[in-house]
Amino acid sequence: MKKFWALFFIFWPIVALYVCLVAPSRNWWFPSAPMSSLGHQIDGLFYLILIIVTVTFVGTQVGLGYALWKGATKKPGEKAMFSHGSHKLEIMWTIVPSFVLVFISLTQLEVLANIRVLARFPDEARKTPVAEVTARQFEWRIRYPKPGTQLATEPQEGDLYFVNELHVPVSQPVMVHLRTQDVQHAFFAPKLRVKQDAVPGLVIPIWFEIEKAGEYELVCAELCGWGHYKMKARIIAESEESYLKYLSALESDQNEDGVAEQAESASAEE
Amino acid sequence: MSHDDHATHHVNYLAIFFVLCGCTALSVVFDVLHMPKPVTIVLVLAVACAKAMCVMMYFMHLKFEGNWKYVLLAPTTILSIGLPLALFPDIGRSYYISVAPQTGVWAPEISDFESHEASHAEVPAAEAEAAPAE
Amino acid sequence: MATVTPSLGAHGHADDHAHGHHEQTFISKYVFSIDHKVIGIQFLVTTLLMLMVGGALALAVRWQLAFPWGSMPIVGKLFGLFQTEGGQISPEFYTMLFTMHASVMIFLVIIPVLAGAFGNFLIPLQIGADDMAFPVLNMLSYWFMWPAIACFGISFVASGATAGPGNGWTSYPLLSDLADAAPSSGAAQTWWLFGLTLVGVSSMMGSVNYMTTIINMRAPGMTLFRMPLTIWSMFITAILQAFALPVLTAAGFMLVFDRLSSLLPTDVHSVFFIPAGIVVNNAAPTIGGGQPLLWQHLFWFYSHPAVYIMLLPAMGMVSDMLACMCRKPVFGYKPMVYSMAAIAGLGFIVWGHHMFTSGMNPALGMTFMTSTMMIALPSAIKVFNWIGTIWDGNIKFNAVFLNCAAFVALFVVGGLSGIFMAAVPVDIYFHDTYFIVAHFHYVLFGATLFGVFAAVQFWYPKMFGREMNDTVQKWHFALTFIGMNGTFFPMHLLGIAGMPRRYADPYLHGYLEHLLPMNQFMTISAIIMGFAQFLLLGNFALSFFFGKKAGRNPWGANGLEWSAPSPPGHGNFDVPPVCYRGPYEYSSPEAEAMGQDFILQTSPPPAGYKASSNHGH
Amino acid sequence: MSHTAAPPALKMGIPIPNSKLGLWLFLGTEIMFFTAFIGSYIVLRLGSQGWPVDPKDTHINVLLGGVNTFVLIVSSYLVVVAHEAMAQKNFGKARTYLTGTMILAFLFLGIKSVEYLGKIQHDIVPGHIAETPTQAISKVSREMEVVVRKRFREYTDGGAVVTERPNDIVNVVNLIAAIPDGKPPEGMPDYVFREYQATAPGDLELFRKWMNLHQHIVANVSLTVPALPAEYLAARESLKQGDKFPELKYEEVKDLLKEMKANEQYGSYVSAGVFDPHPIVYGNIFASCYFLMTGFHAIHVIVGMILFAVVLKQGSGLDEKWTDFLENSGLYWHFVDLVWIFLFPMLYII
Repeated sequence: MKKFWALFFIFWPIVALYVCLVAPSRNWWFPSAPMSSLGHQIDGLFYLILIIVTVTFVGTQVGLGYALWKGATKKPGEKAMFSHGSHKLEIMWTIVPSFVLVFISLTQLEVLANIRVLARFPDEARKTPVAEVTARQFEWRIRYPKPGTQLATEPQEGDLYFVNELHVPVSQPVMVHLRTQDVQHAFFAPKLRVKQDAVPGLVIPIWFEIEKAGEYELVCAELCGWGHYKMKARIIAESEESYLKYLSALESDQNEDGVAEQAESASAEE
Repeated sequence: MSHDDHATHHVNYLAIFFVLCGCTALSVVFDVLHMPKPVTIVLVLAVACAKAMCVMMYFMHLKFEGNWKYVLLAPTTILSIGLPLALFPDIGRSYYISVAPQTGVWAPEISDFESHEASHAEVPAAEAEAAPAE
Repeated sequence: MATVTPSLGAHGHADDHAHGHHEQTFISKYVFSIDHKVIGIQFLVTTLLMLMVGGALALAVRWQLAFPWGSMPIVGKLFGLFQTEGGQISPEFYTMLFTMHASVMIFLVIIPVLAGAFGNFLIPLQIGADDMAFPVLNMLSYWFMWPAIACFGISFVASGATAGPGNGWTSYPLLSDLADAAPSSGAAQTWWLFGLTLVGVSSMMGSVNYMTTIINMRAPGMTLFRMPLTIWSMFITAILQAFALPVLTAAGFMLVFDRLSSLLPTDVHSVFFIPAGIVVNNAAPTIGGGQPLLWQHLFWFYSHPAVYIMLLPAMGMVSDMLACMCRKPVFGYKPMVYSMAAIAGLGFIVWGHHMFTSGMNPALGMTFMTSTMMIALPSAIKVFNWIGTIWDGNIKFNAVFLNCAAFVALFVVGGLSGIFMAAVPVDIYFHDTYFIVAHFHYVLFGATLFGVFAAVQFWYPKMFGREMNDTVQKWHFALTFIGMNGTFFPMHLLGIAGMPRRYADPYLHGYLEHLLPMNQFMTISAIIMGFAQFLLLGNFALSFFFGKKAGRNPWGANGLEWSAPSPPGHGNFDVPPVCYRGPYEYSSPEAEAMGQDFILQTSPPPAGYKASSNHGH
Repeated sequence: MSHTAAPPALKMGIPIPNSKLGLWLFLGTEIMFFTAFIGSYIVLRLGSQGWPVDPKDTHINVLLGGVNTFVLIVSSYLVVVAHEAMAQKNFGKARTYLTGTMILAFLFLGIKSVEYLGKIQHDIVPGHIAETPTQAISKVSREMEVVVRKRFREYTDGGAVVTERPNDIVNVVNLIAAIPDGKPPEGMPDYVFREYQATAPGDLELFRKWMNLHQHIVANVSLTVPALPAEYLAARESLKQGDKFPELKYEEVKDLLKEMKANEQYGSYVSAGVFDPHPIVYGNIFASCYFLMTGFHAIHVIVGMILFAVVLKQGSGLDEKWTDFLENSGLYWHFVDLVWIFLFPMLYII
């Protein structure tokens, strides 16, 4: 029975590793390859940590399993080793992990700065934010500046509105302003590896560069009430021309509906 | 045990008391003097710290306690200074644009109001100040 | 022994207590008892019951994730809450389920079972005191749990039976601040906050008591570095609680005052977390000037150390039990103590890693990332030391040991997945996905609860004088271990696949649809795991009547508690204990001189034996 | 409160009684409790784009605060000498000093109440303070509504007409208009009816002015009007006179208010209840912090008073058994004093 339990503890890490190994082929992995430039950096760091962690996991589980096996096969009557520890070992397994951990955190700093530090945002994106995304229970409201103008913090006359669909030009860094009208939400685009909370009272700029034209999910990642799960929206990355075409279509659409109705909808929004 | 302590030290509580009163008066004087704001802040907080030290050392007998006082008070002191310091970069100064309707959306209204106040009242309009109508 | 007479021990004041000698009624002996052992057992039984409540809530969560919008068993039909919907629960109800699962498990199970139950039972016994420093305070700390449980109970129904508190256990404003924000943000949320405050009061009374007792009431000879690691961990936990909890209590009061107008018929309310101009549910825009992020900082300032409050005592107890079951001294006693202290110290400065996506200042983010990385170091040291303790030991493969070994094995997983979270860029992707859920369940369930399962069995003979059935405990262990890994390991993969937490129906989103079968597998594992707990409860209850009678020291352990009768009478020790050595002198030459592989801390050095050196290095 | 009688050589731990150690540890938790409040106050204040500092806005009285500081210091001093007297077994003297402490504690709370009362009278309470002119106008309207309702309720007390909802007010108005010199309505006492006849014109005028103001607000600044019940909105619709109201400025409201208060027919009603609520930017967060910190400090003062009351209750039975208790209560009291030493400059001066 002793050996059974020792094998039990040796067996489960093998199963765990096996599951992780087959996971990508079973589609139990990232929803897709990263579709943004920052996503590649994030995934790179993920795999770096994954390697370090896997080595540690295998090492500790093998150590534990071997210690158990040794205990299970100990001859009856044999004494346990009498030892209070070893300074050498303690120093070794303090210093080695601390170097590894410092190494990991140093590798993160650059990418973190690229994601969050405003001064590091690509200039062209920072100067011309494409849209303001306002989260509310339970939808995403998009406001584009009036074509040819700069996005202002507060709504301006001629701004274009849409709900749950954000169009951005592909293959160029874009910046959007994120805010919320009510409670806290989070802007999460899994395939782009982008996530940022929308905090009441703050306007938070985020930037990303989508590499391939297409549709990408946008979901909410911060509990915002009963309908948290259904804040479903799309980010549509398209070529510069079709993006501009979309905006002008939106503009004429909005103007066609008549002034009265537009004014009404604008006041209802407040 | 605590009874024995008193045999070994004699504190002139009355003197400490007068020091504390003097410090309180000093705080009020600093307020009345209308010095530059940061100077006032530093001065009154320094006075408060001095008073706190007096109370802790003599009234709370910390001066006569053993070394345990450091073990007990060091962590709380570090944490109570550290907490506001750690909150400062996020709450005390927002890294992002902070939108507050009082000063954002309603800014034109506020400035209208203030200019009106300035023209109507003799007192110069400090922030959002108004002379009572009664 | 000749030099130390019993009356010189630290126990002369036993008679000072008002409960010294007079007759005790049933009520004063078992209900409003001021005896730390009874209080500890009261805590233990209460928390085991709450464990089942929390588990039931978790199973309901799992049911919805495996069979979304299917007919919910029990709640749908039996209670008839959702009869008109055909047993299909509402999304509000789902938010209540995970909120209350977390609240019950954290505040009514894990924290009180470690500090309340084992802290109370073990501290005086292991340091050789006759009771806690403040027995009445101790009793109050237990009886403050019940108003807390009542408040949590009322919160289920305060806003209607289908809209319990549903703002997550973190209760971020403004969702938790403005009553209009959600059906669950009304009275339910207020009652929830009251419950939280009362749990806080209970814990704070406990922690002051524990610290005083450990500092001042140790038996003669029980120096700091002769204390069992359990005591060290309880001491450090008490420090964490004492200095972190008041901040949460303060923040809780601030949130209650923000919510005052939803509580009283008044429109007076503070605005600490409410910025101006917020429009919730078409209500009037708020007036204010506060900042919601402030709550997150204050909340995590407590709740991150709380994670260690929920882990450290288990670490200490597992160290004790591993040494005993391997008949070996703990490998690296002092490094274990220092690493616990380091975890506590660092634990105060890492709270920001819960907020990496919250819009915090990036400079602060970098600081918090580095400190969070460094907290992995003491955890790693502890793991290596545990493996060192098991190494070449004379292992007793009973359920206590198996649970402890599982603690080590699963804590490794929880610790390693934490490294992904400490790294800000990677955490940005994983934040609020199931990866986080996997991580903290490996730490809190995989580590802490397995430690608790071991500790229940290990100290059961001391509590009740009888042993628990080991075979049943082994079955319980195996089923729980398999069920636990089956439930929580796939969550890592769900997280990598980008499945956010707290979604009532993740399959609404195309990129998550294919994960349904995996969730169904997890739910089946969870059900196995849930029902396995009846083995524990049954064994716990039946062993009280039918368990094998245990002597003073059934495990052959060294601690002072094993020199007392089982169960110890009032005042704990029949002979006031004097401590001669460290707690882990298993298989030492000294013990061998006595012809055994253990030597009680209270045994004087055997005749003819000369101690060569002090072993505690 | 037990403390050990073991000889020092065998006593583990530190040489102070458990009760004192426990109390110091408890004070450690209290420090963290107030740290959370004071720390939040500091960062919220630094993070705000404005903060009311003018005593006219905040109704902060440095002198009262200073006096209170002085009162607490004297009481702290008295506690110390009371404890010293206890240590010298001079229990009568100790009781006298302690009584002094209690009186000063009451004095502190009294002064505090005066300060609170002043703030409450001027409606400097969190959640009530107008931060923009728009909010100030709505506030005038809300306060006037209260006055108007109160007037109309007085007339219908014990009568058949209940004016709980605004459309009931409308009913009352219609009633007044319909029977200028008729009989009292069913259930209305005669004397009430007579008084009501005498003051009806003034009330009607007041009502008209308020309704006018209210309609201005609804027409122009709908943003800040709280959600209204459907019947209220309907009642307002029926009273609407013109189709578009001119823009209303804060100074106009102020002038209107001044003029109304000067009116001898109904001015007394208005001046009794309606203030000039000038906007105070970030006034609400200021008031929140002020009341939270001073409020929790006051609760601590009360707890300290209870501790001293327990000692004083012993009367002449006070003996050396109480020395430790008094010392610990004293430590607590000094801590309460310490908190105030920091609150005073932070709230009153800076």
